[in-house]
Amino acid sequence: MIRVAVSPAVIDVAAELEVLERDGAVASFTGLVRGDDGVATLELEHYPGATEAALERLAAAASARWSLTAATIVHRVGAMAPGERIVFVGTCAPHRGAALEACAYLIDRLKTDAPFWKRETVNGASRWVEARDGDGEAAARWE
Amino acid sequence: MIRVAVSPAVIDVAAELEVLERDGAVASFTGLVRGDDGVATLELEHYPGATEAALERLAAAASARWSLTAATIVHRVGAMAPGERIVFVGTCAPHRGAALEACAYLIDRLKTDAPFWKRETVNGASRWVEARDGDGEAAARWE
Amino acid sequence: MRLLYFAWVRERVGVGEEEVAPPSSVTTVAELVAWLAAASERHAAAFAEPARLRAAVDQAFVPLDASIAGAREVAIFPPVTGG
Amino acid sequence: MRLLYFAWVRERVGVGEEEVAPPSSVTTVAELVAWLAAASERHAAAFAEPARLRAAVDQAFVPLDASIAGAREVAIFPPVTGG
Repeated sequence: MIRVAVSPAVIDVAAELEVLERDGAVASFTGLVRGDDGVATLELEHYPGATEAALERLAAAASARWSLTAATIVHRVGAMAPGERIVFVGTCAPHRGAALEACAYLIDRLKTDAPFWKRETVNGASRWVEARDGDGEAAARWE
Repeated sequence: MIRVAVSPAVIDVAAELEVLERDGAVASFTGLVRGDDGVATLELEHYPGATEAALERLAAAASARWSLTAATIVHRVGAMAPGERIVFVGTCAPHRGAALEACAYLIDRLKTDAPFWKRETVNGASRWVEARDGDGEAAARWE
Repeated sequence: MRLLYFAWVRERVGVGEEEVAPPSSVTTVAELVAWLAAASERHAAAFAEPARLRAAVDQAFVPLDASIAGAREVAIFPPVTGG
Repeated sequence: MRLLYFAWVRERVGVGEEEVAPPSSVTTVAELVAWLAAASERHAAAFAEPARLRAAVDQAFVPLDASIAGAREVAIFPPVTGG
């Protein structure tokens, strides 16, 4: 079972985990807006249609590779504040190894394969976040 | 921040995740009672005092190794039914790699380093669950 | 052909989408980007550094040397930064 | 010395804990297990296969050849199966 959502709504991790709890092992990753560099707000832009399709492809690829019972990717878009959840990925499998690996795969690949762009406001000035070199390397280890 | 609990109470994953959300990346693993071999109930016995100490040591080791912002291990004991949560481990770190690796470490090591014993009831007959060879290998990869 | 722009590419061009009809000599995304850069000063500013651009053709990520033959929708944007 | 038993070891011995005073010739967990096996038929059944047993001395996991010198609490149990 695959669930993908791209929405400005606050992410309800308890509800997402409940949907995933269908077998012995559930792994999840939640990304939160970091406020440590003085970031006051974060805005997420995306490519409607293409984003959902990219996330569906990712979830389907992980489900096939690790024989998952369930996979969920929820990504928030629009404006959010430090401490708020940006992204939730979760996996369910009969055993922990598959659930944990597939969860790491989903978040690594999402960083490079899904069309989202972050813009931060720091001290009143707004700037587009640059992609990190490490993200490409993290995604490539799953080839 | 380390949180360890060993209790017969149902595990509240939403509350546990909220405690962990203190930095950019939160990873979690939830283990559920599997009912696929006709298991009707599962009972968890433990070694009071030694269990909590073992979990505290594990959480402290992971926190030091991956510079975690927070680590939580909650293990249920007593009787439970298929689909119920047995164990929750969660980690928080500034970046996803540390959170995800530390989460996998905690659940792998918990399987070999903490004094819990499972007893299942199948078709009215009760038996102690045997340790799996794979658990020792999974734990050893973190040496 | 429908063009979509995102993030600072969109801001520099000044619109999020536009319809264009490139000449038949324009066969790849890279050639499309070069052709667009000549359209206006805003386009020139957006497409000055092709190495900083990424693209999707009909919603699939492609390298800049990919063909645009038959494409209905081409998106041009900076490297993605989600998650 | 306080002995604790868990899981099927506890069930076979018939109690979860007992106080014992092994002779000074008993210096390791393995020797303690062998000495206990002679205490009763129930103990003999619990400790018949030392390879299936694990131990903790004063709440720290130890191999069976570990010393019990000065130990206040020794626990004997099957391989753990939590998580």
